[in-house]
Amino acid sequence: MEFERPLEELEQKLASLKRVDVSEQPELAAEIGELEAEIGRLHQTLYTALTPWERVQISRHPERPKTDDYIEALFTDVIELHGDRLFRDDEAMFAGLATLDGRRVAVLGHRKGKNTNENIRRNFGSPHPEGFRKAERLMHLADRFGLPIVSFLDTAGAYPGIEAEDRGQALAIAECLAALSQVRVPVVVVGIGEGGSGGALAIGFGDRLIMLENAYYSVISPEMCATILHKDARRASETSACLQLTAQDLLRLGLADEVVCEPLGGAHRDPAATFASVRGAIGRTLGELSPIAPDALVEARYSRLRAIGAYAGE
Amino acid sequence: MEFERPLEELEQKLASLKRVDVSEQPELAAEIGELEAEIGRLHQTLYTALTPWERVQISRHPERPKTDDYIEALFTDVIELHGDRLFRDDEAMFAGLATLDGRRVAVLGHRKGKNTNENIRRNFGSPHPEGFRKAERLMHLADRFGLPIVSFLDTAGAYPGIEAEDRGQALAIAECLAALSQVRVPVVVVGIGEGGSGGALAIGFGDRLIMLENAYYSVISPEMCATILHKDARRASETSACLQLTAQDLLRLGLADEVVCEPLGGAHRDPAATFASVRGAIGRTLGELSPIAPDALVEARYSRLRAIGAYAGE
Amino acid sequence: MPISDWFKAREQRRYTTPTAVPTADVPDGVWVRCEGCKRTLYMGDLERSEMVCPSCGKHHDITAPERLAMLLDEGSFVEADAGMRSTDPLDFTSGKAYVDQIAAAEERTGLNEGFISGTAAIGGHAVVVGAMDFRFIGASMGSVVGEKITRAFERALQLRTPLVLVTASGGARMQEGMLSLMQMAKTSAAAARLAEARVPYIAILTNPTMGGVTASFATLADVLIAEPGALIGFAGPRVVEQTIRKTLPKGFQSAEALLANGMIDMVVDRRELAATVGSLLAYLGSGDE
Amino acid sequence: MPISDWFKAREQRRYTTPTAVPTADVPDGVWVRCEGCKRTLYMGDLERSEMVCPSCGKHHDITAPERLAMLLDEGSFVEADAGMRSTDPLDFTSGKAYVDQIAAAEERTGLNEGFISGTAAIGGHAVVVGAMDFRFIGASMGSVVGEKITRAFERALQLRTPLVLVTASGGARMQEGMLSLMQMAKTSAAAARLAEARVPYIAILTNPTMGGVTASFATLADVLIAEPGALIGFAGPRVVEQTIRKTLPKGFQSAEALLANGMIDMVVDRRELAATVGSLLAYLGSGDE
Ligand SMILES: [Zn+2]
Ligand SMILES: [Zn+2]
Repeated sequence: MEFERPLEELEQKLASLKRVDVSEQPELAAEIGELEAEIGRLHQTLYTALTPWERVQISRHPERPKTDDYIEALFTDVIELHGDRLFRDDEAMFAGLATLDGRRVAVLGHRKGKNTNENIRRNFGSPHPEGFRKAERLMHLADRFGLPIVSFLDTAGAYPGIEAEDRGQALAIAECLAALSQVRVPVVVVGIGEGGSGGALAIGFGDRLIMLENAYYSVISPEMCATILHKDARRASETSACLQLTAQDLLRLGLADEVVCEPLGGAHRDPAATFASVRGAIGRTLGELSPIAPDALVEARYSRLRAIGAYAGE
Repeated sequence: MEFERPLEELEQKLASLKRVDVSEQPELAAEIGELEAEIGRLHQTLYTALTPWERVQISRHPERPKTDDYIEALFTDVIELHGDRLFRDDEAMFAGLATLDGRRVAVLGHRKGKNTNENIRRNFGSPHPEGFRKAERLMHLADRFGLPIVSFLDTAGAYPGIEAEDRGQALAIAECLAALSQVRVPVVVVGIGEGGSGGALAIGFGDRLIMLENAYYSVISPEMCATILHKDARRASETSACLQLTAQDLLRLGLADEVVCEPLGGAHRDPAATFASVRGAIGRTLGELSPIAPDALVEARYSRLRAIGAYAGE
Repeated sequence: MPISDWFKAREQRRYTTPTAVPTADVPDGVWVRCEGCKRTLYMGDLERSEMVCPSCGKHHDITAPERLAMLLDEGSFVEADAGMRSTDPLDFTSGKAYVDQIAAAEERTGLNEGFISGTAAIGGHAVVVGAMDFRFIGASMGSVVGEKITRAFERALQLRTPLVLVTASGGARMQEGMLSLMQMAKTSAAAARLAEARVPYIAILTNPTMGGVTASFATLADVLIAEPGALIGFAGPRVVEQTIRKTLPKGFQSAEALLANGMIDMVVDRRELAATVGSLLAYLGSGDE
Repeated sequence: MPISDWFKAREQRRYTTPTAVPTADVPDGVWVRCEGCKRTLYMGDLERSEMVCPSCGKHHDITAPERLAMLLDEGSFVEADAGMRSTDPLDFTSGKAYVDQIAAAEERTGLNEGFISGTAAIGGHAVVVGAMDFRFIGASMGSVVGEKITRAFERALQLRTPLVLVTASGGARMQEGMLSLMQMAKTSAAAARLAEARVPYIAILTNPTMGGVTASFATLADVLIAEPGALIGFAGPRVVEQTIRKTLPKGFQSAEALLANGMIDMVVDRRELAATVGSLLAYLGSGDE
């Protein structure tokens, strides 16, 4: 990532120094020590005062843990359920059943790939209408059988293609929103990476929203916003700040309930630690929600949505 | 139609005689009178003892009134509703709202065309999955708003094509069957022409089944049955009889509730008379069903289905 | 607002095609040019045919007040939530400051926001009704539009009276960030409650209805009507074009394409709209009688 | 029935691909040839791997009794409706007389009809269960099969116990005419009632499941599982080919194609089927606990 470049330079220097046999050049030991301290300080500086745009970049880091990684790390007895029963199985959307520390849940999640092949099959995590219709099917299944829903957000957005439009991208998202608002089971949403607009929202609201420290969630991508406002996508840094799209912004706006801290430098620097934190957050949240009666749950979810918005006049 | 050939010959002879000026050849008047009497007798003979296969042929007559004709003749304030909201609007299936003598209903119907162009657009009345999904959507709409369903059957069957299979022809039909069994409004089915297998059944059962005299309804087309049993589609006349697919058969088997008489020679010989009879039959049936409470209606529909079948042993 | 001002205001639109401009050789606002057939029309004729070109049938965009006047029984409209106005919750300053945009839109349209709603009658049927006004920052859905739409759903539910909404919008209002995105969920949840209660909801999608509006309450109606030629979709055509790097097919995202794709129930000429909606209300309202 | 007889009985099938025949140079029934990889296998090995070729994974068709033995907890099965037998309501005599077909099928299979059902347990979970037997006139659905399936749905509803059905069928049984067609509606109505009551229903679609069975109760399940390579569809491949006058694409109507087309939840190896169903029952049954 761009803002990490000074750090990378120091790290490369350190690496080259370490290749030298220190027993032959003892004066290097001190230099190495100094360099390590400097790297530590820079690390701290860089990652404790991240700008919104830097966080967006971290959220998109290719090595950042993805929905698949969370599913593998957090759950047991995973059964993937495929298809919308209408047109196609969309690999950009995960839907399935899984168990978290003995709790049986339904899992949804945008699915980016780990490599180019996988990304092509998964359309880089941007679902078509059939992906949302699969998700909607799982929502109804979870509702029917009393399974809480855990949903992982990580998409640049719903795919803006000709076929996606022709097959009713808008309608598919709208149906998800309606379904999600009415399911009589707890819905826990976890923002793990990108939260791109309607494509994220389709599986992205519920009874609780947990955001990873460097995940974002936005009405529009910062680049698109910059293109519209300034005809210049490179002003995304500016629009990132204006859009108030970081986990911290969402917490302040009352839209997120919890921000899960990431290891210094981002989740990809220590996935195991990240998984442990997320597992704890989801478990605690499910624990809080599970005693609530279905009617009360749906009512509270509606009230929660109902309260969102800022306006003057009655 | 093949079995009408002797009749056609006489009618052609009569027509040629009539072209002669009778005042010049007075002896012809008697001949014409005789010929007309013979035609009348043959008419009576041909159409009062129709074989099942002959009725199948009449049901497929290109000039036989079609769903569109019934809708135009019987209803006022017709509003067609398009689309499955998923993939495509299938013109082989009509769905809409209409009023029959002041009674507001939802209307479904297989839709054959009047000419080649129309038939191509309507796929000769054989729906794809999207046609059945449109029908299912209308069933739910009718259910939501308390509108009785009137359904016109006239299809050789659901379309057996690659795309139809790929998009879930079987699943689309099954969903219709489930929906139709549960709608809390009266369902009146009218067999007006062909009743081809699952594609007919998808909109083809309910609280009452009215069959036109020369309409058929069958588990399999007589030709396909002959092909399977004898590797010879030309033995369809034999299998037509075995399959017990005529309106009269269905009445005897307890599957149809009423057979509406057609004008001698078939509905196409006097469409207006046919429309009047069908209008009366539907009106009476809706009148019978409308006082029944929704729960009782659904229960009776289930009992009706439940009683179908013949078996030995408990 | 005089109709001539409205033509000026059209320049603010993001998604619409231009429709009519005053010609050079006649007095401003009296003669206009139809963007469908390029003919010069007398404005009075155009207005009498509800801004549909009598010659080519082109449906010119209209304002929310004009829409309500055309659709509703005369004198039946009682506005609700009229006083609600947008604030600037994010202090959004990238580009033209959001507060200034709101002020300019208010000034230009004489409206408080991009959605007007209330109670009324159509063909003698009582309705809860609302219409979006594209002139007001593209009738994009921020907190106020979302709240007013949600209240319209709740009012229809409370009164058990059918809801008729006329949409025209660029989508969610980016200047209110995530507060805007969440209006999609909020309005959809309200729509789901109305559907659960089996109260009829008819949506009329007009040019253009895009993004977060199409992908939420607008398409959750029992019957979906569109006006001829209206652009309706999720992603804007330019975004799609840039994504796929191909020219878009003719008629892409048009009302007619959506009809063929099975997404809407019908395309209805504006001049027949009130009659059609009235007829539909007779059907859908009959269960409650 | 010994497995060797079963191979003979396979000749009666309409929709299946032949799988294994005794080789000429070894004793009948001891060595068989896998139709997947053409290798000669020891019958004992094939049976131990649940009739899945240990070499290529080809799933050979099995009988309903074999299916139940593989799927159910040992000794848990109690048969229901065992005495029901088909009559000949239409006096169907075109081709081989229907009464003779029934008699021959009974003789050949030792079964009373093409569907066996009852109550049992899978992985410790109580279930209502049923399996179709393709050897019995293609397990086509006539009055008896339809009635027994309907009763299975009703039993599951009454006991509020999950239903697991294994399908394999050529479709509706034409020899019973419209009485057969109406079994599609009858079984679907029963399935809809079970769904309404939120009692889980899992369907396992095996080779082949076609026509009126696929287009009714079989695909109305909460979870749809198919066995690898199973042919599943509405119209038979030959009918489709004759209609479109083109060669069918490779894999058309295969379980794998249906998975890609979004029509089924998963394709599961027979050797993992009992475990998967058990696991699903744990998920879907948890709401009632
Ligand atoms: Zn014009
Ligand atoms: Zn093999």
